[in-house]
Amino acid sequence: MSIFELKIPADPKYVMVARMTASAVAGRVGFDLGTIDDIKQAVGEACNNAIRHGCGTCGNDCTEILLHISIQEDALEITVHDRGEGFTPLDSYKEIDISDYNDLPESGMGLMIIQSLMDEVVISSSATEGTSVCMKKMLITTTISGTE
Amino acid sequence: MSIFELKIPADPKYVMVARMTASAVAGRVGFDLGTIDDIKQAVGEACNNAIRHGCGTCGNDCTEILLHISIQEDALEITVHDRGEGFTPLDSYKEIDISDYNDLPESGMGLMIIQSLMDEVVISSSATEGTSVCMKKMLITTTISGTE
Amino acid sequence: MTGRINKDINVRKVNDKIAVVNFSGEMDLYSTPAAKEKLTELMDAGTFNIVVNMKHTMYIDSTALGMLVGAFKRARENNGELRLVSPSDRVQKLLELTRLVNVFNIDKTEDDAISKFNGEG
Amino acid sequence: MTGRINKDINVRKVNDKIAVVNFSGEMDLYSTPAAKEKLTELMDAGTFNIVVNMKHTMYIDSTALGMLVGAFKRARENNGELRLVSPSDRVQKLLELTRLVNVFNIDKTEDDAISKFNGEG
Ligand SMILES: Nc1ncnc2c1ncn2[C@@H]1O[C@H](COP(=O)(O)OP(=O)(O)O)[C@@H](O)[C@H]1O
Ligand SMILES: Nc1ncnc2c1ncn2[C@@H]1O[C@H](COP(=O)(O)OP(=O)(O)O)[C@@H](O)[C@H]1O
Repeated sequence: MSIFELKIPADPKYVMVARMTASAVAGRVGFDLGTIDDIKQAVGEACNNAIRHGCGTCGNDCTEILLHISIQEDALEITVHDRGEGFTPLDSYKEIDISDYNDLPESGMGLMIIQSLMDEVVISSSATEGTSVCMKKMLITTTISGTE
Repeated sequence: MSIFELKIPADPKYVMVARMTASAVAGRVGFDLGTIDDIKQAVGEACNNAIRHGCGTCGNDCTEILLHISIQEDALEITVHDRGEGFTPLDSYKEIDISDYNDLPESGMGLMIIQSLMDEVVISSSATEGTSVCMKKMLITTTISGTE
Repeated sequence: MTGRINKDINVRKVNDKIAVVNFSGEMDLYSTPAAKEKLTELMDAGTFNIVVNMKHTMYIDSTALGMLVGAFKRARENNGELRLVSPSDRVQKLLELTRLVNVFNIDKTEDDAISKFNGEG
Repeated sequence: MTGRINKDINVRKVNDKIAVVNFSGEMDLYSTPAAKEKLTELMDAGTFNIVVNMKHTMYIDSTALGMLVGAFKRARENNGELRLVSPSDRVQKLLELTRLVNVFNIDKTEDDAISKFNGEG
């Protein structure tokens, strides 16, 4: 198992660095370009949240975001961690409600995008530990058994 | 001062990740494309050395490379660190000797390249601490005094 | 706003009521404030028919999408419209994922979009 | 060697004695062994006039440069030659920095290079 760690300042300017690092690892793992972009997107959304909701709203000692990336036997796993004040995550995030054109929501799409693009998403969050968004993308492996 | 840290496995396959991360930071700092490529090159050479000479030759507990990147007031500073067995660095590294076509050297270009491309290079190395190659690229700032 | 950001934003006034805006590169949490500023500037000056060309938008995150929705709403409230033009594959995918593809009118070319502003072109 | 690596290497045999090799993408510590293998294969089969086209080599590190020097030497020892063709700006910069620009013969096109192998073309 290969492990990568990246620490970046909790600053919108540097979310791109996290996206690039994750893309580079995903590329080396062998994902196709579309999947690499999906992973990049999910990492970008998670880092945005870490900055906007995590670090942005808490005290002084939360000025960085940590990415933990591991290449596992069957998956690429990326965890984005902030030491912000945390929140209570829902089980699943739905598409925004676009039925009323006069009242279209301008936010609330991030976690839905992450859940759509990644194969497995686990959010752990607490006021003391902060938030970890752990996202997995399965590696394409040949099916050994089964008829599908 | 903005600080980034990246840990990657000491594996040729993942040097590209270090290069991409360094390029991304350099891009955000505002360096032009040529300079970004120079920084990428220097980081690549330093990581290669960390893998080939540092980690490659020592015991088991040196399986990762650490990059420490800081955006300082006047410079981008990148340190590539390995916990390998170290070496005694020279003050300066010269171009390879190409006078004899029958005896052209096939190695020994890495540190020369790093020194040529970066504005300041400090190598600290010991058998216990491993090797740190600290490289600075100055930010272009307007000269305040002087007539040059 | 630094020069670096603004070089990714290009505004062309077609007339008093219509403008074309090009966003190139990456539209993210960092670049979105400058993009929003441009759209706000246009609307503050009374231009509510806005074409956003996304041919060269290589990445867009949810904060940038949200910003576009905000501009869409303001344009609409002022009897104008914000139309998108030739989104890159990446942007298209995000528009579909968020179902915003059902909100924005999307055209192939800037001229197509301009010709569709009702009677204002 | 995986498919991923080899798709960046393209070999074209001009005749028994001459081959053209294209390295695209990044030539680094990781991809160099596969590149070296290709050149070794050619020379093991008696092809010592080799054109290395570096138009699409976007990055080259010192280990890849060293590998090319090794191949250059072996070709020369066997009365052949390894010539470079249209290095990208990046590769050109590295060739100058290392002064290897004085070692390799560099041509503008593959045809130019092929025509220069003495009497072997
Ligand atoms: N890292 C985090 N720290 C604290 N709260 C978070 C974090 N990530 C998400 N949230 C909470 O979850 C909500 C939904 O997030 P998201 O779907 O990304 O939409 P948006 O960020 O636009 O509100 C946020 O409004 C916020 O309350
Ligand atoms: N990280 C390192 N750990 C141990 N030794 C090193 C390291 N970096 C460089 N060296 C030593 O310095 C020498 C010169 O390095 P370099 O100029 O990069 O050329 P090359 O790596 O091709 O020999 C190496 O051969 C090695 O002995």
